[in-house]
Amino acid sequence: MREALWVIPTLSYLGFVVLALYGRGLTPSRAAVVGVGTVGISALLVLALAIEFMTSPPPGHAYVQVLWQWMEVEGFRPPVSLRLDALSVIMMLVITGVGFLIHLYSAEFMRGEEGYSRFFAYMNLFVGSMLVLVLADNLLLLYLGWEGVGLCSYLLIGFWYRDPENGYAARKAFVVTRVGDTAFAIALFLIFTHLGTLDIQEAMQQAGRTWGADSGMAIAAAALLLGGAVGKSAQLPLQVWLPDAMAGPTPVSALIHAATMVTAGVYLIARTHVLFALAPPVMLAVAVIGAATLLLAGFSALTQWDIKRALAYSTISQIGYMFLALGVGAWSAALFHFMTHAFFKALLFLGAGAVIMNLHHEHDMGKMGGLRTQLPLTFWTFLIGASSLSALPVVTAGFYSKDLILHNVGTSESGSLWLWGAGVLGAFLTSLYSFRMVFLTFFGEAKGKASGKPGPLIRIPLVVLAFFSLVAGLVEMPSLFAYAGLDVHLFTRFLQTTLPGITASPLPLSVEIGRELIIEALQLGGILLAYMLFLYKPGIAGVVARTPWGEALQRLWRSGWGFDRVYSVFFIRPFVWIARVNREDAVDLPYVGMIWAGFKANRFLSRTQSGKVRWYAAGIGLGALVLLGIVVLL
Amino acid sequence: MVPLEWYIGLSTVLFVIGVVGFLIRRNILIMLMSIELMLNSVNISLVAFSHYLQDLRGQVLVFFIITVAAAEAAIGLAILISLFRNKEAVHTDEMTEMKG
Amino acid sequence: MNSADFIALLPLIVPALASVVLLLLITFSRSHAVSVLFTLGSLLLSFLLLFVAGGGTPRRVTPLFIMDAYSLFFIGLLFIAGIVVAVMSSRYLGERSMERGEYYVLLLLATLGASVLAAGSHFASFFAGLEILSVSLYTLIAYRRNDDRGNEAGLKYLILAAASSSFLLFGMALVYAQTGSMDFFQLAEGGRVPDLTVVLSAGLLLITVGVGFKLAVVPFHLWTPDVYEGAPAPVAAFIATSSKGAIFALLMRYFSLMDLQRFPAVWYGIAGIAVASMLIGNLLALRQNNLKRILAYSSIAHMGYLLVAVLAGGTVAKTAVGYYLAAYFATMLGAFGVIAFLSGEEGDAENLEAYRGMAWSRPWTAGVFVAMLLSLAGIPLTAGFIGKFYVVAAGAGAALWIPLIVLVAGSTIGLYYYLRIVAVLYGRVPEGEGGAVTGFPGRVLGMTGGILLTVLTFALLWLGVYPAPLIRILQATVARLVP
Amino acid sequence: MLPKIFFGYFAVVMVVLSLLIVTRKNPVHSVLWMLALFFHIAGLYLFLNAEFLAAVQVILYAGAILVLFLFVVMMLNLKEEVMGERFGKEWPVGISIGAFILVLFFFTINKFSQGPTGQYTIERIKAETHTKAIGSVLYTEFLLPFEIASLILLIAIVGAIVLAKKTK
Repeated sequence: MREALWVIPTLSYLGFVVLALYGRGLTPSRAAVVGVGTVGISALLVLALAIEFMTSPPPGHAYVQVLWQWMEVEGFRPPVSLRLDALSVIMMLVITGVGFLIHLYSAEFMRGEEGYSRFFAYMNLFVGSMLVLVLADNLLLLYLGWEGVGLCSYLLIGFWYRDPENGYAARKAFVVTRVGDTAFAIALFLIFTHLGTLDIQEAMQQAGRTWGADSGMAIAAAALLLGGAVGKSAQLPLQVWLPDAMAGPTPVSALIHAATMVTAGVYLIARTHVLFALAPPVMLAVAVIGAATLLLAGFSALTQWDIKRALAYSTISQIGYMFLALGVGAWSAALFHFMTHAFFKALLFLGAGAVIMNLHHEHDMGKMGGLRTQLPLTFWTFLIGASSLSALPVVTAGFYSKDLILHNVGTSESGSLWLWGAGVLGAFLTSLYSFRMVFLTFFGEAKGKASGKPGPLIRIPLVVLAFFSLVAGLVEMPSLFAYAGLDVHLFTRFLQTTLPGITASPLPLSVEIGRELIIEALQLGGILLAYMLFLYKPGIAGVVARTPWGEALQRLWRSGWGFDRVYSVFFIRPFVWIARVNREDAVDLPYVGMIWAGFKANRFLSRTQSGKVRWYAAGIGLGALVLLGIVVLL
Repeated sequence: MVPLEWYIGLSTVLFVIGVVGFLIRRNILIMLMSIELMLNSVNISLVAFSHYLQDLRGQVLVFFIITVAAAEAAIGLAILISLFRNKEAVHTDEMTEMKG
Repeated sequence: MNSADFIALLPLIVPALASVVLLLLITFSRSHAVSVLFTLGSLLLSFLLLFVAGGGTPRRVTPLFIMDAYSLFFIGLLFIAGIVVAVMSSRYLGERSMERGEYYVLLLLATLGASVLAAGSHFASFFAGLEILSVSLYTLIAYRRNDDRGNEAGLKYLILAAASSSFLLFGMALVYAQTGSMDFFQLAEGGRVPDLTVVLSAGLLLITVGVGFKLAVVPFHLWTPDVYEGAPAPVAAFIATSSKGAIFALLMRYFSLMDLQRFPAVWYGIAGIAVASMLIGNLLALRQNNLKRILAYSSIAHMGYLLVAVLAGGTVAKTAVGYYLAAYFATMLGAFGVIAFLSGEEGDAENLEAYRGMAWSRPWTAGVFVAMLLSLAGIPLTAGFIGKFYVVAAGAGAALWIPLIVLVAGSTIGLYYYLRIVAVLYGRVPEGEGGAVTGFPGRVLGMTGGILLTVLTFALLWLGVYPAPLIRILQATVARLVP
Repeated sequence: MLPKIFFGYFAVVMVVLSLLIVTRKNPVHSVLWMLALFFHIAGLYLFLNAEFLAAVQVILYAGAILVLFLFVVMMLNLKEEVMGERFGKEWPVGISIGAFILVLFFFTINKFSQGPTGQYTIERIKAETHTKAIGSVLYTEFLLPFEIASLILLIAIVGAIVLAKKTK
């Protein structure tokens, strides 16, 4: 069964090839069958593999499938090999499982759009590349998948390419993540030149031996990798692209910009955790970046009116939690939150998509309201998603994962009370903005009329995801529950073979209970405050917002803390200014000059092709002359 | 005995005359003849080398060169006839249908 | 010659015999199908006989031929190219009213000539192989004899090839006079006397003139676009691949025997040729609108890239040359294959504008073409990339920085015109009445075309993604060339 | 001394004849001068003890190839040719290339030294007769290229017929 590992990404690529070549000739339903079917079969295969992996794990809890040696030139021999271990099993389960549900959803959601088969071709390409990314056993192949998902993200954000705005958004995403990718590429060169290998496991061992803990090289390499992760996962300071990326179709936002691709940075750090563990300053940076991002994005999410932008900021914030966990060495906790987040955030996006679709492409939450009765199924599932996002205790999956992160941050040796405090404040913000969305969209008076009801292909994914958003957390219980006899740690145990556990100092029971109570109080308080502000007495929010301070803050938060403006002032405008001043000279000139020279040379050389035999013969004569000249002169 | 260098000199002069004729004449027939001239100059040097090296392989090569010269002449003239039939041209200047 | 020699030579004897038999056959039956099948059969048989002949250790059959793993590899490559060209031609000729049987006789003999070059180890076999190849090509190029361009191309090729082989012969004569030998192995011995380098270098460089003409490297390249344009598309494919590949195999053997490093004048001469070819070949193609001419210019540049490996020398360079040639063969045959199968009675499908928007009307054909172009440009995951990578690795190993910089610059220029073709393929078709007819609406690839191009494309991708088997073969054959 | 005078005569006449060949306006004249040149070359071969090659030169070159040329010259309409310009516009370029090549050749040949000698001394060739000696080399060591040469002639026949045939 394990031998079929290579089939999983191949299937998606196959779907891409078929759709790209013959997509135009296929009817929409056939295109959908190809697009959804390949991912569906992949998902089943992954499930079978995962079950096999859990019941009879391979020796060493990892299985490496070397497909072939790509090339072999003097010491440089990158193999094309896939690695199946606990980490990649979790990643694959989420990618193909959630991916399949979103594909299913898209089959109905995108119906009637121009470029239906093109959409599925890109989506399949994305799934294939994402699978390569998580399965890759060496950094070169990982980089290939990394760039592949970046390309798909670009193509899909700009899917409705007729509107130039979407094109700009796509380009912004591409350029900003490129900054991170460059850091990643430099990291690859660094690792290859200093460690002599690109094989991940080997490089990790080598790093420990050659560089040692806290050495300059390890810090540099880890920092560069972090740069790549920050770009891809939209963390400070490269988070600005993700809200604009919502220009793409909603299933794209759900799959790429919430559930899978944006968490590639988390995966990368988890995969290279040995290297990060060697560089404590970088670890601290990861934690601080995570904490700062989760707070800033939380505030921004609070003030958004576009439902998708609000969700985007929430995504940034939740990935911030994952970074926070990584930063304190709680690798499994980050992965756990990644999994639950994939379920409830995909659910929220898909729910938002259903709302938007039935309201004639209305994104503004100010113009929604009262949809609770019109779209009951969407409402209930969205409510479940929002509850899970706000980590409603015990019954939602989000509770378990967020609780694990906060617990680890509070107890880890590299954690601190400050970080813990940031996380707790973030939890308060999370429930506040989550239920703001719920109340604005589904409660209050109806401002628009929903047209029709979502079909079965939309409803099934919503229900399934809602189910997982509730129960997926049960595999890992908080340590407090152990006192109640519920000592369930399936998730961390499973990952233990790949990711080491956290070194933590246990807290007294009273402190633990106290902290737990604070968290729960703040979370429930957030929901209550949302109820007060946005449903019970909407006037209060308005009054607060109209004070000069409130207005300024609101403007700051809504614009994502003005990062775009800052970048515009500090990077883009100077750049444009330099470009304008420099329009005719300096750096550009050699390039323009080269092109000009190329064309001139072409025009001149074309004249040598006069078609005249005598002239051609003169070329031979001249050549002989020059060659003999070399002999005589040397 | 005549020094071998003299033969090389003669052969070189004939070869260069052939090259010059090839480079300046417009008539394809004469260009073909210039090629024959170049080949013959090579033959002279090969026979002379063969003689002075007391080795017959140079002369065998001459034998092949003559064969090839005959074959090239035959095909060249056949193409020329075909071309003449289509275009009434024996000048290279008229063969510039293709260029650029 | 004994029976073992005879068996070793069988792969060369079979095509020679087959050409004569085919000539007799067409006096009885002028059926096109019979000629094609006979040609394919004999080439296939010869190919299979390589495995019989390859059983033993390197064997010299008279001083003229050496049948070792190196020559067997290249002969195999040439036979495959011959088969592909024959398949292409069968469709191409089938649609035109002209003599067909003779074409295959000439094709068989041209392939034989190329194979003789690959196995040659003596000036006599060098010259004989070269000429049997050239003389067949004269006729094949001018085969469309009612077409002015065909005649013109044939005559241009003949006149210039004959002149350049005079230079070659003069060079051989000088080397012979200096060393008293024509055998490559004895030459390598005789050439070790230090005082002889001046005249020997002159001789070697005059040989390079003749070889350079066949390889179409600057400044002996001027004929290339005209001949490619005037020749039938399958013949152009043959010139671009077999003719050049065979010469290259011989060149590599000859220069590694002579040890190029000992002749600085020759080394610098070839370096100059390589650099000039890489630059000028690519520059010439920049604004060209005739596909056959673009491919001609591109082939000039590719020969320049290959010469960099020759300059480097050594085991890696030999592997590089073998790999590059295999990749280049598959790519060029595929590109010309597309042109050949899209060509009709009215002329070859060489006008770039006629391809506009073909990706929308016939995605598969356009896809094949794009794959070929990407491989020519050396984009990763195609065979062309690995080939170029190997050449660069060989060059870097020998610290040839200037040629390598030019190689990179040339590849960058190359990217422009290859991608320009891709852009045309994916371009918007002009609409309305006034729009030109594009995408060859009436033409179909047919079974043969479809299968052939599919196989070539897969070979290309296979070599690009999974090059290890071929590299292993090369390390067991080409790289073991002595010394 | 006598051989040198003999060689001097041949050399001068051959150079003059070749100059005539490449400069005559009427191709028929060029062909005829070439005929004279080939006879002189044959004479030089005799002088170098290569009787068989001398005979081949006369029979094949003079007898076959030149007749073919003459035949084609006669077949084509040459009135226009006699009237037209005989050299291309760029003739000085061609002559300078030639001149430079000649100079470089002489520089090169200056460094010439003869290679090791083989086993066919003049006495041995005389004893065996040239025809027999060359035959024994041709049919042993060079048997395979000899066969190939025959194939080249076959190609020439096929090619010439295919190309020069009138279209039906």
